[in-house]
Amino acid sequence: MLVLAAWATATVDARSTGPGREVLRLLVQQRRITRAADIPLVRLGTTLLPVAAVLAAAVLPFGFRSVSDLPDGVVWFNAMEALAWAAVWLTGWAPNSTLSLIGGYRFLAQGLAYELPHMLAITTAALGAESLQVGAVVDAQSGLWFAVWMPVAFGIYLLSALAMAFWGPFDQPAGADVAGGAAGELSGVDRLVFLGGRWLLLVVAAAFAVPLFLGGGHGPLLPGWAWTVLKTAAVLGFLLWARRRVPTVRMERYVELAWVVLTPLAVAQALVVAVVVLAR
Amino acid sequence: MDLRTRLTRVALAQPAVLLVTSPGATRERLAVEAELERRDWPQAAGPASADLVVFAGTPLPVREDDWAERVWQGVPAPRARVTVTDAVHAAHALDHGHATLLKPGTQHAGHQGHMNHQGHGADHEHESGHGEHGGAHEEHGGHEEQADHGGHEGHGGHEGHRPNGEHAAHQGHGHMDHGGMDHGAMGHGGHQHHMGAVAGLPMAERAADRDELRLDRLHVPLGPALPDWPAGLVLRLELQGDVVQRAEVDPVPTPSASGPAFWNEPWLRAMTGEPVTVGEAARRQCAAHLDSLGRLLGVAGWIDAAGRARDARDSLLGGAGRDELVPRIRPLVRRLRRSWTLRWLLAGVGAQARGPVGGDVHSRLIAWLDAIEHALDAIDGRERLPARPLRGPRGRVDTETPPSQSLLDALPELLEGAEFACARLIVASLDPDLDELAPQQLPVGRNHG
Amino acid sequence: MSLELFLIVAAALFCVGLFGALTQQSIVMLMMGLELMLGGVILAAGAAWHYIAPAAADGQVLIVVAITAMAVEMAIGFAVVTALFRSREIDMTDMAAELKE
Amino acid sequence: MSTAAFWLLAVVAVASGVMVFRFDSMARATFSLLTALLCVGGELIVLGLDYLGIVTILMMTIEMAIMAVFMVMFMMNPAGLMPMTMIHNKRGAAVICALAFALLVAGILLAPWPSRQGRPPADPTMDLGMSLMGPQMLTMMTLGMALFATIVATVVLATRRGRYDRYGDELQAAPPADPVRGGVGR
Repeated sequence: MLVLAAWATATVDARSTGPGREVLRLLVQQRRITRAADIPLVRLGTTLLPVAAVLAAAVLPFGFRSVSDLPDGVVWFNAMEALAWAAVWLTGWAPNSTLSLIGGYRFLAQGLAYELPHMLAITTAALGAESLQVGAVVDAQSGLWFAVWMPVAFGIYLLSALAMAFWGPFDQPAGADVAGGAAGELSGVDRLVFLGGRWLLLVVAAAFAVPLFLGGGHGPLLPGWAWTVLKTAAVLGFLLWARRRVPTVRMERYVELAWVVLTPLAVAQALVVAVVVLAR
Repeated sequence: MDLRTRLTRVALAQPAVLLVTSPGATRERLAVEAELERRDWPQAAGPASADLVVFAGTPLPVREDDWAERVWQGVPAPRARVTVTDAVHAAHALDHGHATLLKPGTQHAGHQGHMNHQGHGADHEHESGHGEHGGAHEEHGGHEEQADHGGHEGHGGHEGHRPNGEHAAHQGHGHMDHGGMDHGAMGHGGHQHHMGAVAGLPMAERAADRDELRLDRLHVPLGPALPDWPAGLVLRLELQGDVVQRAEVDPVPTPSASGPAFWNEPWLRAMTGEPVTVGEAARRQCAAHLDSLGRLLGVAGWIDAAGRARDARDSLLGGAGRDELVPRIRPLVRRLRRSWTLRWLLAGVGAQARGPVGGDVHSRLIAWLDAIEHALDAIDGRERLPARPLRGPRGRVDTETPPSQSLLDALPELLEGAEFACARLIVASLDPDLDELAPQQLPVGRNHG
Repeated sequence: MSLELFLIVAAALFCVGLFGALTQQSIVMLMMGLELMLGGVILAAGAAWHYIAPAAADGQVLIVVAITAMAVEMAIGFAVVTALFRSREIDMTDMAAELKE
Repeated sequence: MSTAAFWLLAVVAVASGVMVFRFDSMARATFSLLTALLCVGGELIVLGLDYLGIVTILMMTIEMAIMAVFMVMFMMNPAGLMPMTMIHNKRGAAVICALAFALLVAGILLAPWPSRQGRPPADPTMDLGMSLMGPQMLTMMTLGMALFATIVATVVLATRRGRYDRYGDELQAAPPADPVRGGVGR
């Protein structure tokens, strides 16, 4: 499912060539690396990204079943997504090139900016369900979706979903102004693995919004899995559309917004949810 | 045709193109960009992601440094390169490059040949791979085999290049550069011999940063092959992390094709007394600003709007009528004016109180939008351009110093202390046209179609 | 698997960290040694919880304390390095020791 | 299964812990420390402490990523391209550590460990939360205060500019004099 979704994402990516062709192109391409690069770290960084995405996907319910519904699934997702920090920084550092290192730095700055409100947002969803288990969060939404009565947390989650996959307006770590940034020195299979991992991460992040805020597999008529797919596609579509509407957000601007505006908002949202949960 | 060849053919049906423009080759760049747009071939951000390198104009070495060669070295196989020295042949050159790319041999070795091209009465040269393109091409000159596996030298970064036992005192030499710019795409290193080098890379030294921390300072030459970068501009930056500590503009190599600066052409022609209509000048001005706008938006990461600006520019230069242009350009201008995210992100960057570049990046963008709308109104003007003042897209063209010179002079001060992303925005918001700096030759009736 | 095995692994981590903390001259590297030592403490606390008193949450609380200590140590450590570096351009313990003189 | 996981994680943890001080390159050292600490988190999960294990993984990943930046900032030769040793009194430290390890192991093996009392609760995470918000409230509050003090202390230590630098002597400068403008228009 994930692979399919990543495929679909790639189709509507800015690159107009089909994803299959792009994959082929990168497979045909030679791997090439810069002088005095730390090759083991390049390989580690590039492969860590898709691995982190797949591990994060382990707690994703497809319909109502997931590979492993851990009792702390929400925290697990957060931890695996944080592995991307290490992955992108390594990929930026290891080729020994200034512009790709700047890409790596940027992702850490971005991580620090988005992580605080992001954690509060997913905590709010867990708080609403009174459980860290993803399955329990879905069950708690059989009636009202969390997105309806926690709109702030949902909005913040969507922002951070873009940021964690360094996608759309948050694509500064791999921005065109640093000639591709962290991905700028990768070619051939390395590039394929890294960019594929990024797509996967975006898809997983979008898909995780469904159990957290959009009621998971709950919905009339259709079976659970169909609702999951539909909702994931809708969130993905929205994220991809957002990319066309706004320029790249620079972190020196976003970090202040995230810490001074979004974090207090997220705390307030959590407070409201906590009061509701206590009162019911 | 074996499977591998067929696979390659499918994989490279739309090769990623790295377009590298030399100063003086604006016309060629525009032709190639329009052709890429028509074919739907993507542009690569750097050599590592490119298949086909297109040099618009013959690349000239900067300070004896053959950066073009290093760009080429950074491109993974299969690869091909072509040089477009005349706008008319952009499509042919791309075809050649593509054919070379698909030739089975190129998986492992690049071929380069020279070709002369007869057509349109004038001699056009374009260099390209020697694909079997047939027709009007005559080959002459040798084929230079180009080794393709040059990229793997020096993995041995960790095997100790210098037995340097104790760490000794801290200050001074011995600070390893943590990201020496080493492949040619964005610049050309290797000038900092006084700092010593490890693995052939220059090392960093320390200096106080804007918070008065003495951190490693990297010497990074920026340009000339960067996406959305003024053709031929080379900045020598001292970077700490991603903060520009000092910037210096490198002298610009004299363009080989010393035709008139493309964007100033109507006014330069008017200077010689040729009859130039107001509409023609307005059209060029509008296109010039749309070109700058496309770059600025590209650097700002608004790919969608940048693409629209470029499309509008291409149709302007293609001679589209006002009725066709207004519905394309007006909505774009309105959208950019209204975009609060754009204002939020660009306001306050590169702010300067006075001078030729007063305001910040956002106000410069708004000034372009004003000029675009203004020029769009005059696009059908049939009256003759007044002899004076001749105001081109970047300023007066009839003065001693070209307007881009003052833009370049303003750069170092504006860049100091800016973060890398802001520095790119500042350069893009000034968008100096290095064509103007070449010794001007007045055009002799060569009009752009 | 037994309590002893877990504790021996924890002791090994602790001692490796101690070695690092004692030998490294760079303050940042020294902090990495400290992190490793605290990692050993976390492991030991977890093992003690599991094998001795799983019913009480004290072992878990100790882990929380250790994790917080790691975070605080990192933050303060880097702040000190930054302050030292700003005033004296020093990131080595030996040189910081000379400041006393 | 869990025995195999224990051994694998234990070996990787100790090995990468040793490698932290053997690598020349800062990036490699940092990430081998990260590997060691991730293995510690894994061991906690093996012990049945899912939540704390995952939190350890989360915290350590973020911590090490940030540490890597400080490494690059402050260390000379962060890439390890030019091997150099930056250690002192290696032999003494080795002796101390070996002794400490021997003592610890002896103590571990000889100590009369109490037998297991009680059973792990069904949800140790719930147990931890209840304990932190109940009997261990004092610990929690102390930790909170310590973290808050850390935030203040680190900012005071690390920054050069106070509010008089930003807002002028009268604290009235409308936009503060910052090197970069923030995103909220202050």
